[in-house]
Amino acid sequence: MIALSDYLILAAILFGISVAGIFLNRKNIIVLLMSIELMLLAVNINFIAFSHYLGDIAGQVFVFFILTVAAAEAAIGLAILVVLFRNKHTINVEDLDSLKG
Amino acid sequence: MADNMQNIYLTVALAPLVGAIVAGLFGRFISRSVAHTVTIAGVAVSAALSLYVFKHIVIDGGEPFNGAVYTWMVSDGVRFEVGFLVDSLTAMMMVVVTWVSLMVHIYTIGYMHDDPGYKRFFSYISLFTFSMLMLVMSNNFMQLFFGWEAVGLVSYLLIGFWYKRPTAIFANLKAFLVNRVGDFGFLLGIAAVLMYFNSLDYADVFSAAPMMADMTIQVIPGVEWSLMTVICILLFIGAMGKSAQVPLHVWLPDSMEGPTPISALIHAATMVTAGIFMVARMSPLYELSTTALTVVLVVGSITALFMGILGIIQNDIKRVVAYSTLSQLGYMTVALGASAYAAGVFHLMTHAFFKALLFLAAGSVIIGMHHEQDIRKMGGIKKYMPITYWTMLIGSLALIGFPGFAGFFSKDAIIEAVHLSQTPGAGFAYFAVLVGVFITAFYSFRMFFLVFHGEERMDKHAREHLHETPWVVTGPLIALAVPSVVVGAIFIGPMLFGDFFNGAIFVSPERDVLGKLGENFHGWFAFILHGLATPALYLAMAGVGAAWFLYMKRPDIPEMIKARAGVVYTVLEHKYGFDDFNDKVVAAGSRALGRLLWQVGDVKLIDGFVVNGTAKGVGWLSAVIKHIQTGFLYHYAFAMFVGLFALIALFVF
Amino acid sequence: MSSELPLLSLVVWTPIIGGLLVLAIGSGKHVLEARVVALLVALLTFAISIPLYVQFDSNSFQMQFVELYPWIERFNINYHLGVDGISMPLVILTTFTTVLVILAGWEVIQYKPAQYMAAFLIMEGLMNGVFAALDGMLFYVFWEALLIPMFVVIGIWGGPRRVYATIKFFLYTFLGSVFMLVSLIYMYFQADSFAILDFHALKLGLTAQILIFLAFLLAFAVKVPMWPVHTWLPDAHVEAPTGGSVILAAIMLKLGAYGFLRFSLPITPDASHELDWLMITLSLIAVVYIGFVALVQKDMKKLIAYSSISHMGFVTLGFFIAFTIFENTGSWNGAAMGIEGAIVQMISHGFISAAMFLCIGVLYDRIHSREISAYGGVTNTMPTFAAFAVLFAMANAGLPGTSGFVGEFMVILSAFKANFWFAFLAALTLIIGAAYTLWMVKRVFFGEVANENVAALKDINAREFIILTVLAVAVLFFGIYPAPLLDVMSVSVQHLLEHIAQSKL
Amino acid sequence: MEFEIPKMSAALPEMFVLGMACLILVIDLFLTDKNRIITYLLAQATLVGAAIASLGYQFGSPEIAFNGSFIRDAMGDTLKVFIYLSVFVVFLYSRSYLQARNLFRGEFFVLGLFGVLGMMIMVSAHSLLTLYLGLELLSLSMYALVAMNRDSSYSSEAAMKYFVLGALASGMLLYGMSMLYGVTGSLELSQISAGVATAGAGNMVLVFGLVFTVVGLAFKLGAVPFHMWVPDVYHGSPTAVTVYIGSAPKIAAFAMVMRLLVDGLEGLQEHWQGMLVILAILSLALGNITAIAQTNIKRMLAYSTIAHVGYLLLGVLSGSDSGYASAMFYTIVYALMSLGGFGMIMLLSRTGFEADRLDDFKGLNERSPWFAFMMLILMFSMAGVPVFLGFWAKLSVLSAVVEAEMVWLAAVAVVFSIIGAFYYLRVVKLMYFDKPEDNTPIDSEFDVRVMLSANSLAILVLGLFPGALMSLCVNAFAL
Amino acid sequence: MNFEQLLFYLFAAALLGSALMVITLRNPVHAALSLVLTFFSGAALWLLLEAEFLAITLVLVYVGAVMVLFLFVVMMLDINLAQLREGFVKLLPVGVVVALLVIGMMVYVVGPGNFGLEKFAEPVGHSADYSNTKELGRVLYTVYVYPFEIAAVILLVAIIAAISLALRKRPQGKRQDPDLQIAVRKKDRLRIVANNPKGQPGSNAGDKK
Repeated sequence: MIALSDYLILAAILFGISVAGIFLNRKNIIVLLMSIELMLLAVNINFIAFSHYLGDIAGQVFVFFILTVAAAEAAIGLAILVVLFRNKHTINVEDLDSLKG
Repeated sequence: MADNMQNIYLTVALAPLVGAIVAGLFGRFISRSVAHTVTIAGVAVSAALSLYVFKHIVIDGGEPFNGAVYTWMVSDGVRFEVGFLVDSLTAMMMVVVTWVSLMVHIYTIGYMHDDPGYKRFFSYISLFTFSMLMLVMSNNFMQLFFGWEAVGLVSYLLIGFWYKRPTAIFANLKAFLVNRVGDFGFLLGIAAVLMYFNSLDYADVFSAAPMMADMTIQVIPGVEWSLMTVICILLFIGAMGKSAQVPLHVWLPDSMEGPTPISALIHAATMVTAGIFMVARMSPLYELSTTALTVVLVVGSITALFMGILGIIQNDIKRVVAYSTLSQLGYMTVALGASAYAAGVFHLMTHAFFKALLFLAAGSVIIGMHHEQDIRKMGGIKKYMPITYWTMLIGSLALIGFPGFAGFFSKDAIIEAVHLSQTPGAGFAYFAVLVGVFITAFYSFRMFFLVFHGEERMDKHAREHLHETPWVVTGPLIALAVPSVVVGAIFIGPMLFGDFFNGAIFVSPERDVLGKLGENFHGWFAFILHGLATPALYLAMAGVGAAWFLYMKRPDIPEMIKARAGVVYTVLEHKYGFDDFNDKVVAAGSRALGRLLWQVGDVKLIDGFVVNGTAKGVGWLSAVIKHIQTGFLYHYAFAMFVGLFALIALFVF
Repeated sequence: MSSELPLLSLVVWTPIIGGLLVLAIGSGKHVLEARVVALLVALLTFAISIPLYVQFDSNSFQMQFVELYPWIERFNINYHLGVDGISMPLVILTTFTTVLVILAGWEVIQYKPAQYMAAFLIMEGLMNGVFAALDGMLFYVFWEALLIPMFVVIGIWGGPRRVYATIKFFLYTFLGSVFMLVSLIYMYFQADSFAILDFHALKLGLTAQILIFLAFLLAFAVKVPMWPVHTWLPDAHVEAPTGGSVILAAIMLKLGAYGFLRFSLPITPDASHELDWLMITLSLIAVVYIGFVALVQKDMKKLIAYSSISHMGFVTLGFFIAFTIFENTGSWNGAAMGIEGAIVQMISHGFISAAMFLCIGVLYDRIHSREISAYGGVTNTMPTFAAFAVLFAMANAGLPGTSGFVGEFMVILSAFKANFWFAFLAALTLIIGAAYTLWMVKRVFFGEVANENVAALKDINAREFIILTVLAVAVLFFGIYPAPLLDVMSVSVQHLLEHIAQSKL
Repeated sequence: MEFEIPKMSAALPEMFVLGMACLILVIDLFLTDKNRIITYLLAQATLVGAAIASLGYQFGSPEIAFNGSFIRDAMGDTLKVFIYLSVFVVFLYSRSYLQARNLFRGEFFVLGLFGVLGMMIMVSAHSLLTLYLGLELLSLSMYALVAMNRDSSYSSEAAMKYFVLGALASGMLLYGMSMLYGVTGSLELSQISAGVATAGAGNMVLVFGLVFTVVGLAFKLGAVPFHMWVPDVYHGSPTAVTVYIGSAPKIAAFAMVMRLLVDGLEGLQEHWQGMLVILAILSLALGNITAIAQTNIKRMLAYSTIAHVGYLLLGVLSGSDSGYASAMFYTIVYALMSLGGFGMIMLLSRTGFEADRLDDFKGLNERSPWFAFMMLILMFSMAGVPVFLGFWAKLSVLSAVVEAEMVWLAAVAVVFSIIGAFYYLRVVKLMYFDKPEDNTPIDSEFDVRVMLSANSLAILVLGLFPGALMSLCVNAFAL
Repeated sequence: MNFEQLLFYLFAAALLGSALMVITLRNPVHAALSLVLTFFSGAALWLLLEAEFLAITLVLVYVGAVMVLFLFVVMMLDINLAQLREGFVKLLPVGVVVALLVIGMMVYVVGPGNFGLEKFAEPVGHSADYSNTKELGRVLYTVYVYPFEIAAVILLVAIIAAISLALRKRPQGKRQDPDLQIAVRKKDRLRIVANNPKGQPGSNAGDKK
């Protein structure tokens, strides 16, 4: 028997990994974007698990929209990345420091 | 009749004010002669009416007047009024003030003839006359204080009349501030009166005073002081300032920086006697406190003796007279302390005439010498200025108490009264006034001989221009010389032993020294004869003789003494160190304290540390916090996680 | 008695609208027109304020000339104006002083004169608003809005360190008043109204009272200013143009003192009682400490600024000795004299400080220095001016016969009832005040002509003469006959005392 | 099938804006740069039309449509109108600014309108799902707008930061939503509210979800410590975009806070109140203090925004209708002031000159007394000095806090407002007391001048008569 | 351990392992491929939860589209891989601590205490003829029609944004312009040159001297 908590713990660990990814990665923005995708995956697992255990379809609907939005986000994120790269010729996170203070 | 009299009193007070305003505010539109005419006219009106009042009150025995002119304000149920109390004491003071003032006005025409501030000067002295009249005619403490300060103001203006002279403007500031110290006590005294009597009216206060005699207050917690003692001493502090009693005497010698008529009017005849007048006026209060009387007595005797001693070493003709004034004020104060108020006031009156005479005569000498005041550069002036010589001699004899002259009666009465007084400190006071007689005679005639007799020490140029002064100067001298001779004999009977001050001065029976003295009084001539048997006369003669011997016969001896008595001489030279103390400790100390409070308290602590410190602190904090915004994405993300953790930690667990 | 016209609204809004008009006129080249209009507006406002005195019923402690219209209904805030015997003289003082300030800046201000005049007119309206407001929030609005024109005036027309001074001024006073805002809001929820008179009737516990009192204290103490929150004043005064200094000293400082009377005492009588030792201590420190500080100033304006602080110490002393009097004597007898004396001192200080600053302004306009050492022997070249200056200096030193005496006299008399030492320390000002004032007079006016600048001085012109004469007359009039002033306030003060004698606990 | 035809009319404004945005998108394709002005005019017309649609619709009690996804109530309508107004002003200010920088493109207006749509959806959201989608619609539009100036490395850096952090915040918000869903079993706010009541306020998971939700909200508002994007994005964006970000989205964010915390989670008030207290104090402190050290006025205003958010939160956290009304009032007032402030920067800027340094304001009173005065009004209003509108906003939130018996919090808030006053004053100081660095005449377009003057004067006039606007906000919560 | 549990732990392990690889691998291409694996594992888990449609969508949309986009960008941008992972080891401990902290907190809340089997029993599985897709589809176009429209707008915005940001008109680039192609006229293209060897002037309109 798989408990709901198992899924939630799994999602939690995944969330933690994505947090570590965001924090650890100081060089590559793309990995940052990927970490965010991981975070969304964790959320999605939550929703689907809840949906399953509650017997309510709404959670799955939410996941459906999250996937849609995530795709759109990815598109815009990458577009910005491209623009950034054209301007600064780098996607190194540490080089994104001209705005500060 | 009362209405009519009130108008007269108002006229007496206001006539000089009108003169002052005309000469002062409209001075630029009128000529010199108009200025002096107007002011003299004003004072003359006052003088004439004063005589009428004197006649009305004293001679005709009219009812004393006590009424308000207008209500100054009403606060908290207390009426503050401007009004007059005219009784025999006031009437006498009015006559003295207005007549001396009138003389000085006339004299000024000559003395200030060449001065650019001619009109201003007339304005000031008329204003002074007004203020002084307001002071003496007052029927309440507030107005008394009003006049008190007003005469101080005019004194300030007149001492600094020659405002270009550094010494003059130093002296006037000093005079004002020292007087303010006195006023400080005086004001507290008034406050105490108001607190306990809930009125500032003399009549109310005096009638309620006996009921307050046993009341005590705690000025310092746990220590009970008699209320009357506190009030009287506080008021006397005011008198010490105005009447130049030790240690608030320091301003008077310096005030000689003012023009000589002022020295005569303000710093000899009238203003400085305000303190004496005030204590006499407050006799119903002082009589309730033996302690206060002792203080008065001791302070007066110290002043009388030690200020006289300083007169010996002065070389400035006016300063000699000034120290003699100090000393004589001491005599008056001693009289007050001995409860012989009438004697004090009597001496006040005689002193007003002869001291004004002395000052004006000294002024005459100064005019003749073209504003040279050092007696070491004079000598043998007698033949050049005979009128001045004779009037000065009359003044000096009156001063030293030569029998028959005005000063003799008043001074002897004081000495006798002190002799009889049982007030603690009277023994010391008696010693002081007796020694004072010798000293007075010594320095007076030292000056007299050095100025008028002996070899002519002035330079050739001065000698060529030396001649008698014009009539406007000598006239007042003669006019003042007459009362300096006769006034004592005339008034000693009624003033000291009669009912002249009936009701105006209160003396409790057990302290009534004059009453005791009066038992042996048999007219003025008998008083002279009695005087011949007292040590005072012989001390005075000894003083004259010593002066003659040391300065005419053997001028080398004073030099020798000067060389030998180094320490004593130095002490005298420094006037016992009062000035040094004031300059170096009080004034410099205040400035140092001010600088400390300013630079350390305000600038460093409050402004530097708290205010700007906070501003700087915030600025610094801002600059530091600014660096939290590193620009690095992962720091931003980190901040979010930290926030998340913190919220979870705080609210979930 | 009330007039048909909304007099209070008129004294508030006439100058504000007039100021805007001046601003509009003066934006082009019509500088003279702007000046004339400014003067006319100021005179008109003064004229409008006269009926306030004439029609005032001094036998009533009620608010008079009341206007009441709803303003912000959500918070029950009303446009509520009215004056009693305490505030009415201050309104007239304001309208009077503004006329002088406009005149004083007539030809002296060459840089953007229309803006200058407009700022002062607007300030006048706002100050009248503060004195007339009977709604707490309306009061606060006027109170705070005042900061803006003053900030601008000091900052634009001020001296070399004007920026420091004006920002210090603004932040200091802002700091003070925001806490007042919080307590006003707090009381609003207790009383369900912002009406000051409702606040007066509000029952409050002791802790609440003390906190409210402290909040108000900060606001008012900064404005008065009391030691130790006074350090903005010397800076502001020194840097402000003459008119700014005059308004600051003559009126702005009174706002704080007025606040104590209108808010602190009646709203929190028990806290006032509880903390009167603090107030008295601070007041006495102001009198003595600041007096010594004034003694060593080298800058004339700073000296007078410190002297203002010292004199305002008398005002706060007069307010807060009432409770000690009651404790010592068992009756409130004498307390009214303290409060009345303090109010008289406020008015009188308005005239005297205005006059002193105008005198310094006269010198500054000619030599452009405020250093005492830059002068000496001014009497030689400016005798008429020197006469005025000495008169005002004497008034500043509290000489009887001038208005400066009356208030100090009354406060000292009253303080004596409370405690001998209060009176003793307060009376020290007789000596210290005379010392710093006259020492300055000596160094500036007396002596030989100090330098060729002084030698080249011209005596005052007709405009300056008129200004100084008007002030001199005022100073002397109230010194010789203060009764008219006391008559209008005595009933109101008595009522105030009766009110604070009732504990709210 | 229990399907019912949704009541479309309630969502008429949204449909109108969507339709117009699409239409403009198409029309813009056929326009050359010369007559691009048509896009601008159409966009403005859309906003006006939406306002008419919003104002013209009469309804009694709140209407819920689209199976619980959508709500139309007084608060929503009021906020929407102010969103239209703000964006209208933004477009007006931006036109010449964009033209001068060769950025006058259709996308700006189209994305702007889509952003408006996103805000409208947020304002009218009645389920977690619509709320999230509205938020994302707004966010995506803004990411794109920030990066709009493709040749600026500042812009793209700002966009990147905004994007990454925004996505992160979305992730957190979603995680929170998933928890709320897990406990209450619904996405609809009213059912969540009921679910919270059933589960009880002590439910640990609910609070856990609440924390994540609050973090998401705090990010959107820019509350410390989730504020880090604000200064960089404000600074890096073209000023036209900054003014967009700085005004209307704050209104939407406020609506989102209201929907989530009040409509959905009012049962957890005891918990979120504490969280908001912390966020508010931190925002007040950091915003005000850090603003002092800024030399760039856009950055300074960004920090000032953070501080203002602190005040806004004070209103919300007081947890009463009057508190919400105060917060709403504050938000609207802030949006107006922010529009004016950034508008002034655009007014002073010209080709090749951004006027975004504080020093660029030096001596403005010499150059243009009128606009210096306008800026003075704005600055004093932001500082909260009477009689300007900003004061009443502060008064409202402070009174809400005092009413909630947190006087100490009000005291803390006013202390920071003193620090805040300092940097606003500094702007006034620069304008009035310093000499100008350059004396180039201000050559902005007529409409911008008029609008800016109107904007500032509104702050003055509404400050004199704030009653109407206040009661508007109160009425929004009256039902 | 039954089969379902086996599958769960298997895929869970794959999910976490590949997720770890995403954040640790040096090469972004490898990381992207690891992410693909993560999504696959996730999809498998979703199947266990009877969310078939979403599982398929995840694979199709994410693996098929989004990850390809990622890879495309990674390849397109000329990134210097060598310097991209510097300093990673140094930061690792901090990262691990942060991650463990997050995980610890979350696990405490979402662990068996709140969401164990006692609280949430495993629901009975749906019958075989249950169509998750149909169920979703039914609500998507009815109950959730409003969000659905919004999602459409979001995608539109994404398109606009992506185009307006990434599309760049190069002035020197060569491209077709259909408008111009259609609008072309004969005389633009064709010039009739009169062959006049005598060289009579004026007969040649397009002649440039």
